This record gives sequence, C-alpha cells and structure tokens, in this order.
Amino acid sequence: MDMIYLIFLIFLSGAVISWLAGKVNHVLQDILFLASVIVPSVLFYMNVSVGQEVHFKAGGIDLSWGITDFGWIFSLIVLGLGVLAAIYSVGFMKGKERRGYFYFNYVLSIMSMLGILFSKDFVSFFIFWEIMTWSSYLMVIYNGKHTQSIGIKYFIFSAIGAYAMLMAIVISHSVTGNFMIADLITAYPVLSFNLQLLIPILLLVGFGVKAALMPLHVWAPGAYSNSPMAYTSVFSGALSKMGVYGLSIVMLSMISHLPEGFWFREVLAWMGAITAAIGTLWAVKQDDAKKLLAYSSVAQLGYIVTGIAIGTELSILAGLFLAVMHAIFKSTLFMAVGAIERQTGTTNFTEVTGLIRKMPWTFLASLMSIIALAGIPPLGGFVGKWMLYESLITSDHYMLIILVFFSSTAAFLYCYKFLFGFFLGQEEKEWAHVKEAPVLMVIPMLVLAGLSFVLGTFPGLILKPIDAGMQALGFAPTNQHLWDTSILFNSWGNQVALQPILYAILGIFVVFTIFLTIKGYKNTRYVTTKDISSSGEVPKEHENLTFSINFFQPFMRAVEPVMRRQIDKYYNGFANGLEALFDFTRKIYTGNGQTYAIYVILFLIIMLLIKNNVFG
Amino acid sequence: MVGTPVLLVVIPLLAAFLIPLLGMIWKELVRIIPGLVLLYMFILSATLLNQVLHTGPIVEVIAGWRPPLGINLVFSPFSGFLVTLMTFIGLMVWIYSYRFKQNVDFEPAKKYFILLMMLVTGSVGIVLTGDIFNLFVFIEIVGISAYALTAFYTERNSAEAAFKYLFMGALASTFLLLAIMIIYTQLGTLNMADIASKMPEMNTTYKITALVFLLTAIGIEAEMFPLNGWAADAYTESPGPIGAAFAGIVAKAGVYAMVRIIFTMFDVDGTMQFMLYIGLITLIVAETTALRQDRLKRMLAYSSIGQMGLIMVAFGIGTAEGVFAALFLMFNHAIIKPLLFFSGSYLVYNSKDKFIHETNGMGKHIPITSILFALGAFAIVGLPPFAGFWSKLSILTAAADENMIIIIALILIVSIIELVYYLRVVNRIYFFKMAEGVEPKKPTLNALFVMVTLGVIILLVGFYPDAITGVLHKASGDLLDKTKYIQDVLLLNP
Amino acid sequence: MDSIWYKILGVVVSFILAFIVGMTYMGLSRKIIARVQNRKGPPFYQNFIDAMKLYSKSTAIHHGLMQHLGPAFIMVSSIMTLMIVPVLNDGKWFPNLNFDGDLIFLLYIMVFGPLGMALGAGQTGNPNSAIGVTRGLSQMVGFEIPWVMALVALMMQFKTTSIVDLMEVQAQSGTWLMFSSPFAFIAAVLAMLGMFRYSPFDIVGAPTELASGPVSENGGKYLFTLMSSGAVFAFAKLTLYVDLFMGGADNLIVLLLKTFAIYLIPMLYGVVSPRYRTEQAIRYFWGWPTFFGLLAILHAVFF
Amino acid sequence: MINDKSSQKIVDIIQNWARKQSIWVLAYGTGCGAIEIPPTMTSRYDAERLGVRGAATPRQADVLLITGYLTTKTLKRVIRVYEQMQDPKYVIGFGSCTINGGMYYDSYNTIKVLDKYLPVDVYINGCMPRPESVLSGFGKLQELISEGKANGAQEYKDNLEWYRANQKRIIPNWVMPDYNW
Repeated sequence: MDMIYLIFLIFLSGAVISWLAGKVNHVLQDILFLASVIVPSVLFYMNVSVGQEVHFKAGGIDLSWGITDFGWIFSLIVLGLGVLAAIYSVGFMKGKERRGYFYFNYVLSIMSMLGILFSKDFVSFFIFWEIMTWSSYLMVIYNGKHTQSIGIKYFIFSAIGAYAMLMAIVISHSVTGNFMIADLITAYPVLSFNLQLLIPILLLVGFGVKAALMPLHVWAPGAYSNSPMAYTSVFSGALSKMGVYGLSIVMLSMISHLPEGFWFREVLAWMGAITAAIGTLWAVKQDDAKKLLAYSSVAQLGYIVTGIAIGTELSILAGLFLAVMHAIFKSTLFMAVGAIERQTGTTNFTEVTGLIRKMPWTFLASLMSIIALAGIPPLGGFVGKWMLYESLITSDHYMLIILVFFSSTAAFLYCYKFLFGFFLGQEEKEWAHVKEAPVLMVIPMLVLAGLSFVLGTFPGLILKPIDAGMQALGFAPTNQHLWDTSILFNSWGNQVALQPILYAILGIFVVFTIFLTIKGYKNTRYVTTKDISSSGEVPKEHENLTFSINFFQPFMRAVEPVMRRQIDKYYNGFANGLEALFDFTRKIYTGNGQTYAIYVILFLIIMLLIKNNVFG
Repeated sequence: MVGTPVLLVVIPLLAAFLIPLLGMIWKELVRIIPGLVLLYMFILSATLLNQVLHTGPIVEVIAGWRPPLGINLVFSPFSGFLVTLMTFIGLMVWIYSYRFKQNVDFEPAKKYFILLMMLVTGSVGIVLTGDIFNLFVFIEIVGISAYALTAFYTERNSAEAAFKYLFMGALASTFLLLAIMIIYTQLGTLNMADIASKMPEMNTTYKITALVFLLTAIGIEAEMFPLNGWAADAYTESPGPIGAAFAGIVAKAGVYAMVRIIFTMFDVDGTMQFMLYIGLITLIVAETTALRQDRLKRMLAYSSIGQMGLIMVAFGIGTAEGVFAALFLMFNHAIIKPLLFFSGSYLVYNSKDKFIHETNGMGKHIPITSILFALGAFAIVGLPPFAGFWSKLSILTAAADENMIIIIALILIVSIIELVYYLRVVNRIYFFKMAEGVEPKKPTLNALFVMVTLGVIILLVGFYPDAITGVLHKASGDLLDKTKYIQDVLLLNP
Repeated sequence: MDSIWYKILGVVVSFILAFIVGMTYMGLSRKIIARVQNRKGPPFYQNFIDAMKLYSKSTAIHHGLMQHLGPAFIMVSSIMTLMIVPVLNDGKWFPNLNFDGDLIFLLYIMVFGPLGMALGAGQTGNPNSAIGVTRGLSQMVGFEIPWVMALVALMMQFKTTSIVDLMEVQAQSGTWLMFSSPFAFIAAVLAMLGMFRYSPFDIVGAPTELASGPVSENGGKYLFTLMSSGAVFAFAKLTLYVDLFMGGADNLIVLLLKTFAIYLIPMLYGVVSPRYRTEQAIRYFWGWPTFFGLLAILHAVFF
Repeated sequence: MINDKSSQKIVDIIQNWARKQSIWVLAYGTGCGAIEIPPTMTSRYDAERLGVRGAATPRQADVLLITGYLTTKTLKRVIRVYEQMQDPKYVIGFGSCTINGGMYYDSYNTIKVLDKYLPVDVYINGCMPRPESVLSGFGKLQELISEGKANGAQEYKDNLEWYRANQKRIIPNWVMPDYNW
C-alpha cells in the first residue's frame, strides 16, 4: 500500500477514533488526537517525495494524487501549523465540553487541506475542498445557538464559491475531456477567449471566498471570531491560504500566460488592496480582540492577493512569503487571544487590562507577532512588506502602493490597540488572580514567534522552497543565489541587507538598555500603575483609569465616510429581495384544484397551438 | 431461476386480493404478507437484473400471443434497474410502515397494505409493460391506489388533496386515452416496439398531436410543471411513508413512461429540447417555491418535484452521459428522498400541521433520526463525499460537454437555494430550543433500521460510486439503443 | 578601513554630532519663539542644561519593563535613521549603513521607535499617555500619506529607492530636486509639519490637555534619553530632507545651513498657529498635502 | 571614580549648576496666588530666561510652587504631588498665607504654617507677591541650589514621622501609599 493512502487513512481513522476515545478516557483521547495529527505529518516528510504520484479511478473518473513543489510550501504551513495548533488545542480544550467534536473536525480539516495540496485532478480537489468547508463550518458553529446565523452565512458563501468552482471544473472537463488540472493548464492558452475569461473568473470566485477577498469577505469576521480560538489559528492561518494556493495557481499558470491577462491582474490587485484598506479600517474600529484579528486577517490576505496578482517575480515572492508569515504570526496572535480568553474569560479590550506582568510569555509572543504583523524590522513581516512595496514600485503601480501603504500604516493603530488593550494599562484587582497559560499553550506560541524572528533575518530559509515552487509553475526567479546571504534586491538593483540591520538594531538596543539599567540603579524603582500623576489624586482600588473605550475615536471620525457603507447591508437587501420575489412566485401554486386543472388545459391548448414550432 | 418477470406483476396483484381473506385467518398476516411479497419481488427483480446485465433483455409474452398482437413485458437492463429500485423502496416502505401508527386498527391497516401493494404493482407494471394500452391500465391502477392512500387519514385536508389528485388524474387518463386512440387509428397497433418501428409512416400532424396529449398525460404523473399542482398536496397529506413511496416509486414510473415515449416511440425532433426546458422550468419554480414553505413535508414535496425537473433536464441533454446522469439522479433521489421523508415524518411526528419550526431542538432528543435527516439533506444538495455529489457532477459534466453553460449556472444557482432551505431546517433541528408541549417520538426499531440502511447506502455510493455506475452505464446504453429494443420485442425467437 | 570598529566609530561620531546639533536647534527654536513673543528667551544652550539636569536627577521611577525599555526603543529608531541617512555627500565620512537600507526600510524604521515608546507609555497606566499615543498614531496615519506620495514620486521618477542614488542624481544634474520636482518637495514639507510635532500639530504632547502625553510619567534618565533621541531624530530627519531635496551637503557648514533652513519651516509655521484637533489634523494632511502628492506623482509619471 | 571624593565634588558642582540653571516648576495653582504666575512667565517678566519653565507632571518637575493659601482639602493632593516628584526637588512657599496663614489666620479649613507639612526651601512673602519678588524668590532658590543648601527633600526624608504626624492631624481619612525613599 502506498504511503500516501496510509497518510490519509491515518488521518481519517484518527479523526473518528479521537472522537470516540472521549468516551473512554480524556488523556487517551488527547494522545490519540496528537498522534493522528503528528504521525501523518512525520510520515509525510519522511516518506513522501515531491513528484511521487498515485492513480486510481472513482465513478469512472481518473483521479491522481501527488505533491508538487508548489504544494509543498503550503504543506509546510498546513502541517507545521497543524501540529503546533494541535499541541496548543490540547491545552486549550482541557476541561471544555465536546472535545471529540472539536478533535474530529480539526483532524478532518488538516486532512482535507493536505488533500487539496495533493490533488492533481479537479474532482478530488473539489471533494477535499468541500470536506474542508463543512468541517470548518462545524467548527464555526461549535459554540452553539448564537453562532448559527454566522455559520449559515459562511456556508452559503462557501457554497457559492464552491459551485462557481464546480462550474469551472465541468467546463474544463468539456474542453480537455478529463479532470486533470495539468491538462487544463496546458490546454488553456489555446482556448477561445470567452473560456479563457470565464474559467479563471469562476475559479477566482471560488478561491476568493476562502481568501476572504472583497466583496466576498463578509463571512470572514464572524466565522473567524466565533470558532474556538485553537481552531481559528488554523482557520485564519492555514485554511485561508488554500484560497491563496488556488489563486496563485490560477494567476501564475494561467493568467500570466495570457496576453489579455493584464486587466485581470490589475483588477485583482486592486481588489486585494481595497480589501486590505477596508479590513484594516474595520479592524481599527473593533473592541473585541477576536473581531479585530479577524478583520486584520482579511486585510493581510488582501496584501497577499495583491502581491500574487501583480505577477512580477518579486511580487509573487512577496505574496507567498507574506502568506507564510501571516500563517505564522496571525496564528500566534489567535493563540494568544485563546490563552487570554481561557485565563480571563473575556476577549474585550474594554474589560481586561494590564496582563503584562501576569502573562509575560503570552505578551512576549504577542509582541513579536505584532511587530511582524506591522512589518517593522527586524522581524519577518518586514521582509514581505519590503518585497511587496519594491515590486509595486518597480512595476509602476504608484496608486496601488499608496493604498497599500495607507492600510499598513493604519495597521499600526490596531496593532497598538491589541497590545495596549490586553497587556498594558492599569493593573486591576479584578485580574490579580490571572495566571500564565498552561505550558502546552505557551510553547507553540513561543515557537512560532521565534520562527517569525528567524525568518526576519534569514528569509532564504523559506524563500528557497517558494522559489522551487515558482519554478514548478513556470517562473524562474533570477537572484536565487542571494537566498543564503539574506540580502534582498529589487529589480532596480536596490538592496536591503538584513543581517547588518539586525545587528545594528540589537547593538543599539542593548547599549541603551544597559545604560538605562545601570544608571542610578539603586534609585530606580518600580511603582504600581496606581501611582500615577493624576493631579494629586490617589486612584481607588476599584477605579480603572485605563483609557480603552472609543480608543481611536478621532481617527474613526476622520474616516467615517468610508465606514458608513457596509457590503453586508447590500447582501442582506439582495437576499430579502429574492425571498420576496420567491414568495410571489410561490403563489403559482394556489392550492386550488380548479386552478391546477386550468393550468393543465392551458398547457395543452398552448402546446397544441405551438406544437409545430416546438416539434417536428 | 427464481421466476419470470410476469410474476412481478401477478404475485402482488394476487396478494393484494388475498390479503383480506388471510386477514380473517390471522390479523397479523395483513401486515406480514405484503412484506414477504415485496421481499420476493425485490429478490426476483435483483436476480433477473443480474442475469439481464449479462445476457440480453428478457421479453415475456402473455398468453402466447406474439407481439405485436399480444401483450408483452420487457425486462431490459433499464426497466430492470428501475424495477429493482422500486421494489427495494417498496420493501423499505413496508418495513418502515410496519407499526408506523400504533393507533391504526385492523381495517385501515388492511386498506393501507392492499393499497401499498397496488401502488408498487402498478408502478412495476408501468415500467415493465411493452404495450401502450397496458401502460394506461397500470397508470390507472397506480392512480386509484394513490388517490386512496392520499385520502388515508380521512380528514378534510387529505380528502381535498385526494380530490385534486383524482381530478388531475382523470384529466391525465383522458388525454392518455385520446393519444392512444390517435395512435391506434393511425398505426393500428398498441405495441410500443411496433409503434416505434412504424412511427416514420405516421402523418406528422397526428403524430405531434398524439405526442402532445401523451406528454400532457404523462407529465401530470411525472410532476412536470405546470401540471404538478396536485403533487405537493398529495405528498403532504398522505402518511409519511407514502410520501416516500410517491417520491421513490410513482414519480419514477411517470418519468420512465415519459422517457420511454420520447426516446423509444416517437422520432420527433425538439422533444429533447422540450424536455430540457420544461424540466428546467420545473426545477426553478419548484425549488424557489420550496424555499418559502413553512411546512416540512410540503418543502420536501417541492424539493422532490425539483429533483424530477432535474432528472428531466438530464434526460433532455440527450447524450449518453445525460441519460447516465439522469439514471444516477433517479437512483440517488429514490434513495435519499425516502430517507428524508422517513426521518422527517418522525421529526414532526406528533404535530398536526407539520410546521418546520416544530422540528426545533429535535437534535437532542432523537439524535439518530436528526443526523440521518441532516445526512440526507447534505446528500441531496450534492455535497461531497455523499452520493448526491456524483450524480450532480455527472449531470453538470454532461451539460458542459454540450456547452450548456447557462443551464449549468441555473442548476448551480438553484442548488444554492436548495442548500439554503435545507440548511435552515438542519439549523432549527440542532440550534433552536424545543417549543413547549412538543413531545418527540422515538422511532421504532424497524423504522430506524430502514433509515440507517438508506444512510449507509448514501455513504457507500458516496465513497465508492463504482458500486452503482456499472449498472447505470448498461441501463443508459440500453435505453438509447432504440433498434435493439424493437428487434428484441418484435423479432424475438421462441 | 571598513572594519566593524570603524563603522562603530562612525556611528558614535555621527551620534554625538547629531546630538549637539539637534540640541542646539531646539535651543535656538526656543530663543526664536521667545523673540517672536517679544521675550528675551533662554540662552541657546538652555536645552543642554535641561538635559544635564534631567541626567543628574538622582531618582527615577518606572511602571514596568516596557516603560523602562521604551526610551531604548525610540533611541534605536533615531540612531538607525541616522545610520541610513548619508550625513555628507561623499559617503566616506559617516558610511554607516547607507547602502544596507533604502527609503522603504527608512519609512519602517522611523515608526519602530514611536511604537516602542507607545508601548512604554501604555504601561504607565496613565490615561493621558494612552490618549497621547492614540493621537500620535492617528496623526501619523495622516501625514504618512503625503510623505509616502512624495517619496514614491521621487522613486518613480528616478527608478531607484536608494537615498544615495537620489543624491547622485542631483549631483549629476546639478539641480536640487526641490526645483526639479517641486510638488514632491511641497508635499514632503507639509508632511514634515506633522512629523516635527510643532504647533498646530502638537496634539500628542499637548501640555495643557494631556500633561505632555506619552512622556507624562517619564522623568530623570528616561526623559533625558527621550530628549536626546528626539534631538538625534530631528537632525536625522532634517538631513534626510536635505539629502533628498537639496542635493545633500559637501561639508558640515553647508549641512548646518541647509538643515537649519529646513528646520525653520515647521518652527515658524508653528509659532503663529494654534493647535488642531486630531481629526482636523488628519483631514488637513489628506487635503492639500495629498493633492500635492498626487501632482508630484503625475509629474513624475508624465514628465 | 564616583566614590572618589574630589571628583564627586566636581560632579556636584556641575550638577548643581545645571539644576540651578533649569528649574521646572510644577504649575499647581493652589490659591489666588496662581494669578501671579502668568505675568511672571510671559513676555513682561519672562522667567524662562532664567531657565524657569513649567512642567506638566510631577515626574518631570523640580519645584513645587504653593501659590497662596492651602486648604486642608488641597493639602492631601499637594502632599501626594510632592511625594511623586523625583529627587532633587524643592518647595517654594508663595505668599503670606503659606507662612502664617495670612488673612486666613483664623480660617477653619486652611493650613497656617506650610513648613509643618512640607519642607519649604524658599518663602516668598507678600500678599500678593509681585512678579519681581517671585523672580527674586527663584533667584534665592538658585543660590541655595548652587551652594547645595536646598536640601528640603532630605529633611523630609529624615523627619518623615513628624511630617506625617502633622499631615495626619489635618487629614482625617489617610489613604495614601507610604513614602519609602
């Protein structure tokens, strides 16, 4: 039996077993769950080599599975994140109910994502896609009644995307005669122009939903913020990347070989940038950490899509690198929120403050991830941002870069809000009891934070596989000899050398830290956050002076005209209109026998009248 | 050799008439005998089908009169497949409705099972017969038993529904008879194969007129828009299992008759397009209507009509893939829709008017039924990895190969609508609080057995579609091969 | 020659230079403002005295690690900026990191410090600090837009993102960019008004409403570090402007003259104008400055 | 080197010079005397030329200026502010009221002698003291600083109990973190 089958078999059986094991013993259940995620991952990296394939038939359709270089990058995201988040979620789910349900869906999602990367044909791709959809749907509705409308919204949008994809799939079958993805790609350049337009549009709708692309993003905030945080880290980190995976395959191996593809790329890039801007603004508005991170995920995916859509070599590198980085830091942040929720019971900035001394490790992880998110050197986010901007400039997208830069500057606002809201500010008696999260939850966060630090200085580590993947899609980056030296070039030959920068930053930081510490060491002392210069008043224990309500009110006032329009409203209006219309058409069935009889007679008469036009 | 096709018609008829007498011996026999008969029919048809798939079709001649003079039954892969399906569903319905209503006493039970037998027999006859007048007779049998079953709960609504059904049925039989008369006056024969072979000589005007009458008549049985007004009421007011029987057996028979007429008997251009577009209209109207229903069984009924429309679309594509997809859809629909009716009628068991909101919170109290209902809902919408997905994929592929992109788009949009209203019900089942005074009814063991069996079949076909596709390919090939059918029937050698 | 110690020496020297110049400029600005208000004003070296006094304060109070490190963060960003920006034309004098980072990197390293400082300010738990930080960030979103537009215009026009190359361009063409691409200059200068946080954009540390905002809990050595880093940062930014728009400087004298000329703009603009509210400031930056930025980009694209 | 005596002396001289040259006053107007601060600071008298300058928060301030009468209610805040200031810090009693109660000598809710509660380095008498005298007061403080005699903070540390006792006598419900340097 081939190793590939074995991997999926372990996943499937592991999902079921780790559900059922809950009846026996919880520790056993956790162990089985971890095993059913970790063992296949190990097997995958040990025994499955790129290019290895298996073929079989189902329903008279040839299916074939195998990992490509490009898929391998995303397999890093899926499995790496999957394993870490699995460890995290063991800690997260301790003492919670319906763990079996959670574990089952978790393992299934990981399996389906890996399956998507494995599928070389559209049918298995679609099947895994749908499995991914409903397993994540079941996660979204994990919290019960109040999430069901959100779940429906998510499911409907996914269905729209999936059916668009299905349409594209069957059309491609009609032109190639089979369901192989490679055949479509080879046949694509010789298609008729309409099909050349239609197929990518349909596929982009399908992938755009998962990639939370404007205007298909409305499901994302609710879904991200309502599924359990341990899963959301995978949901936003890895699952959304499946959309990116599909998008990049479409863009790189189809559109980029299309002379008329120019408009495609422009439109998509603009959609991505607008997504980024709108997502950022809404993220700044949020008072709930989950929602904030959800919107920021939407925004980050916007950058990624922009990078991939531009289609130059550097921009694609930027997009894919950002995809990896986003998977790292956003999942860390969601994990941090999960830890805080577990320890304090709330994720609202206006309620919980001053956790820095209570949960220092969580703070450290969040700080690193936030710096990476904001794209500030020397952490990994900066590399991606740098490449993105350089590619935008060098490819003359001068308006686009302004928009992107605006959103990434406005991102500082919610970055600061996140750190301040939870960890800084006044330390309250109410939260004095809070302890640091269990070690099982802290370790994955710290590992991921460390990763984002390493990638900031040595991006070559991940740029190499990305490079290989791009070559697999027919792109040949020119300066891969530089991956080891961690110097980034743009196509104008301008460079940024990461190592000197890192050393300089660390050096200066260390010097002044030492200065601040040893200067007057004896007379430097810590005072509580109650001891502040509040015009001579001594704040009482119960008075919380932290400023956390309407945090960015002036900014919000400034951008109010943009925020007034929500796409959600338009969708709801459309849906209600449809329902009303159908309610009208429903009246065809009057429930009255005579009417039905009249229908029959009329039908007969009309048929007899027009029979010669219809038949013969 | 377990028996010949003719037994498939004779035995249940006999049984139907013997049941009362046997009931005098021992009341329970009334309930048991039909089961045995249906079981026998299923086994017989299954074995026959298995045999037919390897050797050619069996043509059974009644009373030694050779076609075209005599009446004959044709057990080809296509019809055999349908018969097997129908008998299987009939068996399931029987197992399910055994003790469906405790309070049903002897007399109604007798009626019920007799009528059920008649229903199955008529449908099987419709599928098997090779003679168009015979077809008329069997349609009448089905019709009568169906009216009676619709009116089974002798209440106002059911009586009204039955009246509507009767009304339309009467119209149907009138038109059918008219059509048959036209054909007979023109061709002087009633044998389908003979008609098919002689059809070219027929005068076009008469031919088309006859076709229109036939389509109208059969369209009523096959729930074709706008002739399907009766269907919703009949599904809703008849007992739960009977709804399943209508969806799984009667409608299939109607579609079979229509297909037989269009594919085999008539050689008129444009029939395919007609079927395609009328099916599309049926699909859209029915599904949009189902979206706005507030009664569970009514919603299921409209969704069933929509499925019939989809099947017509698949047939209307006209290619081999199209027919294959249609058969696949028929199979899935015949498996899934009964499951939905079975589980649904337990979800709203004790309620009077079967509102959807009365299924609130059932997930906690009757979990297996609920999960099976959800399974059926997801399967019929066509989510992988369930059975429905493969049929949907095949019909879309077939349509795409004919470059019917608009039609694909419409089908997909409609299935989003379908998804919406099924998802609403599932959400109600799992996320809403149960209303006051609703006491859920635990399904009886046999009902549970039936539902689980159907669910297992759905999963099986979903994960391993090859289990069924072989048969479907043979059947579709058989349907499309018109000359072979004529030869088999007319020039059969003793 | 290019050994690490040489580089470090260069950094130290340029740091001291920047410190002195920046402090002097601040003192001069105080003097000038006093004169505008018809006062005698403090001596121009007053800021040195204040710095020494703050340094000599014997006790220091902090509310936690982040506040303790906040000044170090902001110091990092100012010194990094100073290292990236070429102080003099011939890169030999202070060849710190001029070739290792470009304008995009500069844009990001310049916000590194403020964010770190903001974290420090956040931990004090003083509401005024948090309010000041939010105002500062909002205002930053405001003025970054025209600033980036100006930079993008330059980059587009000369197909480079490196400051050194831009200085090369000016050296070869012989004309300063403030003349050859005036709109970019205008946009950048208007953005600078916000960057230097003089009135009317001193909403961050508004003394009378916010009790000097983010720094309100910092005294002694912390305030000293902040003050000196502010001085260094000011000098670095001025040098950047000179390099970008006024063709850099060949020797220190020219550098001082040019930087002071630039420095006068926000200062004198501030003397005569009252304070904006935050949203007014943001709207201001998204008004005319952005318009000039657009003009600059169009100019860069079409000419 | 810091421990070395002579160098310590030099360092002290430089430090005192710097301290005397830059006096940041916490603008905390307790009484009517606060009205004299604006003329002192603005163009007419321009205290800034002496390095005197307003500071927004006690963390940054060097001098606490008690302008005029000090009600028992305000005393608490003043003490709080004083204790929040960072060494070296000085107190200037401003106006007669801080010396002996002045025109409020028999008032029930103002404190009469400020020195009982806070270590005053310099008194500026007069009611009101004109800006000139305020400036001269600052000059006096500068002299003291440069001579190293302005060590009120040290006194406050040394006789903290006494000060606390007096303060608590005035302030009945004492809810303040204790002053531990």
